[in-house]
Amino acid sequence: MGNKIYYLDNNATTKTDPAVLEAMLPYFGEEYANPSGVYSFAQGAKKAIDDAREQAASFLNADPKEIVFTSGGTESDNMAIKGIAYANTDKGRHIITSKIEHHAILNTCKYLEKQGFEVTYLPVDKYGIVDPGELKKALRKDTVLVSIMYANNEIGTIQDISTLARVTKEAGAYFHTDAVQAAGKTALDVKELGIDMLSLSGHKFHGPKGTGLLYLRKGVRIHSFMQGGHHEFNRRAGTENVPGIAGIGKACAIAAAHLADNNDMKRIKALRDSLEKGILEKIPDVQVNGHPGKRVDNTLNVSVRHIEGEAMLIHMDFEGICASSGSACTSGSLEPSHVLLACGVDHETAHGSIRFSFSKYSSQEDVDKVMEVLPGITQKLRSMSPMWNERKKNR
Amino acid sequence: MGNKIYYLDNNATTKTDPAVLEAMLPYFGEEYANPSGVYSFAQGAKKAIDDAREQAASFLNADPKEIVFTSGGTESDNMAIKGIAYANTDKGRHIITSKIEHHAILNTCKYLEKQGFEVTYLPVDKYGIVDPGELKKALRKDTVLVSIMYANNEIGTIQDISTLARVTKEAGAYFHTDAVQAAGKTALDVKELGIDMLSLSGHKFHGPKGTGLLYLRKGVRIHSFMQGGHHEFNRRAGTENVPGIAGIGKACAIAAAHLADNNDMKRIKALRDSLEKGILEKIPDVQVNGHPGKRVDNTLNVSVRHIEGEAMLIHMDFEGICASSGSACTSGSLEPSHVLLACGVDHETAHGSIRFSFSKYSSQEDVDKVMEVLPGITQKLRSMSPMWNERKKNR
Amino acid sequence: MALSYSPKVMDQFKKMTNNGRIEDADGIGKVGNPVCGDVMWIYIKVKDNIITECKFETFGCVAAIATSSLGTELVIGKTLEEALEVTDKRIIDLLGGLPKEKHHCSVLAEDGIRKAIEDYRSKQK
Amino acid sequence: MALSYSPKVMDQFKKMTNNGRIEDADGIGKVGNPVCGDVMWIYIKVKDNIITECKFETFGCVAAIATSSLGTELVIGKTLEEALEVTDKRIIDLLGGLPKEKHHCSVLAEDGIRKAIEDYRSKQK
Ligand SMILES: Cc1ncc(COP(=O)(O)O)c(C=O)c1O
Ligand SMILES: Cc1ncc(COP(=O)(O)O)c(C=O)c1O
Ligand code: FES
Ligand code: FES
Repeated sequence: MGNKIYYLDNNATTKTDPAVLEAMLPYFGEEYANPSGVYSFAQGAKKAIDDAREQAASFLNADPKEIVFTSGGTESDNMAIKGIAYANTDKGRHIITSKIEHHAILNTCKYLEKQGFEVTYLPVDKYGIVDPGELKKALRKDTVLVSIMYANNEIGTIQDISTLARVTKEAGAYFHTDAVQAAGKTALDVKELGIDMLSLSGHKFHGPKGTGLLYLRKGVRIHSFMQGGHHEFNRRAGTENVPGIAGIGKACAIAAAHLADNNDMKRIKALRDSLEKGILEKIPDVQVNGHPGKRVDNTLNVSVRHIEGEAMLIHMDFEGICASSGSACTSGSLEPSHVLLACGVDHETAHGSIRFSFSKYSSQEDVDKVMEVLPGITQKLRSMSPMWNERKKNR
Repeated sequence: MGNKIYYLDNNATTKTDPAVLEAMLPYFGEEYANPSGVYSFAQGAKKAIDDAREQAASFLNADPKEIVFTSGGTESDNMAIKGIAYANTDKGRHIITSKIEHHAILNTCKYLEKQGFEVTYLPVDKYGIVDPGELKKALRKDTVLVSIMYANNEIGTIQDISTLARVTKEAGAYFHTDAVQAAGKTALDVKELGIDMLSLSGHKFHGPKGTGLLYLRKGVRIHSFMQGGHHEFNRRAGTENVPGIAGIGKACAIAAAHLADNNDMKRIKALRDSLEKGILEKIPDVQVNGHPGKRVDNTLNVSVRHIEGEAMLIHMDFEGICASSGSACTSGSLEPSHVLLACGVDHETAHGSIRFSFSKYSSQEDVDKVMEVLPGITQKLRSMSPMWNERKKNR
Repeated sequence: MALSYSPKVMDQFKKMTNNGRIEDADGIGKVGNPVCGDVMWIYIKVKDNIITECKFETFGCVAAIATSSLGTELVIGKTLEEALEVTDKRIIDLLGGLPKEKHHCSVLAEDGIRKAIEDYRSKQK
Repeated sequence: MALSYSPKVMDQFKKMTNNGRIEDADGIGKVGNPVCGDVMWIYIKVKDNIITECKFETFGCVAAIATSSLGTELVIGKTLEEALEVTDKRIIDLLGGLPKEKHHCSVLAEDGIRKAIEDYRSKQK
């Protein structure tokens, strides 16, 4: 690498906490046993998994037996959605989700549509909020599952999960939430939320990549997603990723402690807020996407009108800044972010959106760097944007 | 821990090679980026995956694009079996496998049976060998897939994969092999084998737990197993486990080099052979399971008649020896190893079987320790075995 | 994940008392089935309605051996009626619990003792 | 995984020549669509059938900007007939390749130049 990095893409992934790595190392080393072994040497690995299960359960206010370790958020989402869908075909084949879900949910639902299930994609308002009234209207007798994400990865908008869950339970369906982007950013209490299932991904809150978990409320039966050995109480086959599980467990424990550290949580929010303020002051014709208040404190999504996101990102990259965009151009597809479109943002504006996402490792320096270079970059790109120049002319 | 360990359970899992861990560490540390990032900081992670794909491809004599990284052998097996089954329903719904497959295959096939597929479970001879003639007879017009494991995890028996694959291809079906227990023990060349798919699991050959891969021959289309983002060329959704992928890549490279080290390969075989010889000499009424010659060089499965496996294992554990058994009692179920039963071993004998499996980290000391304690243990347990005592009386 | 035994089970398995055969037993109880991996033979010597000696032969797992061994310990010195009150539940409790999948092994000990007593009684008639 | 640009694309994007507007252009080519995230306007000045000046305005990605910039470089000093031979394939080759998903951006440059020349010619009639 060499050059200094200003990392503001923590919704894409986070740096593994060194203490998490520390917690994993023994299981790559002396404690390498397969936890299925009958010998005492396997006890260390077994205990690591038990401990991690306790840590994860306590992070979510769940029972340890309600935690299933997986290989990531995507697997947890697939397991939950397909698990309920296939286990309840006698009741019905209708699923409800929202238009702004992550592809791990959306594409799983689209897949199920091809398998004969029916899916309702609830709209959101301009802030990205799902209306519990809309959900109520959409619920049917044959609805088996409602899955609404806790916090959106692109715009940070937080849903009123406990109300959505209550409405769902009243209608007799199961409720799942993809909380991948909420973990470590806001306290999660599955009992208070009144939900049946919740997905987490380790690497989004300073845990290891390739780890995730599904909270599966006691008594909720799901169809098994992967067949094989009797691991994870028969709920997830495959030799346990002992170091990974130890890692995500530790990440849960660290996140719980960090959430209790009011000062640092406030510091992160202040950084985000100061970047938001700076951009709005220094760059004309910018809009902030997502809900102003009901939004995770680490996320800022702005649209810089009349220029395109990838070009901005790459110019920022020349300066060491890491961010991401809602422009389709970053992936080479034609449609920009489905989340921004669902919020009613027009295509051109959506193409000009960029996301900055903070973590406990972010600092004022990161904000300063963006404010140092972004105004110049937008000016430069706008100076060659036909739309910007037309617009100036027409004023 | 504290006490010295004599680890002879390398078919359950292996010690992560320190060089593998070394190769993973940067991606927990400074190179923590999500490879999907558009910024240069993501290049390190991207390159790690590219390099690992090369290493894996070269290990199997495949093309890098033919490698799909997964979370383990179980996922690879599920992806292959379901992937072909669901993608070829227009052709048929018949699958052929063997009676001695791992549960990751068997339970996936049983699952598919419930979904309306038909599965033929080929028998094996007393050595655990699948007869290509039997396969030929079982193949039908509507057979879409044949999956036969390369080497068995319990008895080590190696199948004649290239012949089985040829017979399968002649009948117009796809051929998959679960090579989880072959990797690192014998050279694997997918082109020479003429197969369509092959599963590996990282932790079985000194790579990290929670990693695996599927070789998917160019042109073979499978139904996606997990829906989400466009990772792994649209073949496996989910943020890439960068350190894990770097780890399994390195494990492939190390295994390739180790296979070329004839001396050490011979040393491992000699250790296994000397334990086999020792047991046969020192303990009466013992049988070796698996094929005498067509068997991976690291595996020894013996049945000590009239005593039960778990009791032997625990007595060995008191002495620090780690091994495993084919007795149902180790899992608390009633049926002993389906592999041994398929080989025609009677229930009682199957209950008395134990497996020793070696690796490059095994030494003469391990063999000596077993030979020091096992004869005494078997004597002690037999002295209180009603069947043994009856038998002696009747002689 | 593998089953886990309590320390008391391991202790009992390790120390193991009363294993072996009583050649001139007054009663023998044979239970279990080698197909399922467990066979237990319980031998008793009885004097004045009291079990003076008790031994076992067991083909089976750690739980089967530990429960046989503890079962024999428990009945020695007891009247036949008292001995019949040694239940598998009692044995499991004294062993600090058994994994659920292993409860069937403890039933063997109870059964074996009962059958040995029945055998003795039937010979008395 | 994200798309990767060749070093030449990045160089061209970084140095960027000929961006801006020619207020008294002899021909203007407007291509693309803001809905798809790419709009390119190409301006030319022509003298004696030779392109003496060429500039671009582009709303679009790195590839769109780099191909616009290189496209304008390539046509300056060329006759109109020569300029019409600047294909997207040529531009992509000179840039050391583009990710497949980005080929549509390079087509814009070819189209823009052609349209600018057509615009110039239509005005000459
Ligand atoms: C909201 C949300 N759900 C699910 C996922 C999938 O998680 P992973 O990529 O770790 O499988 C992500 C991140 O990629 C996410 O942001
Ligand atoms: C032959 C075979 N196939 C598949 C597997 C499954 O691999 P994993 O447990 O790593 O998912 C194993 C080992 O458990 C195995 O031995
Ligand atoms: S004897 Fe088989 S489980 Fe106890
Ligand atoms: S302008 Fe959108 S991909 Fe190039």
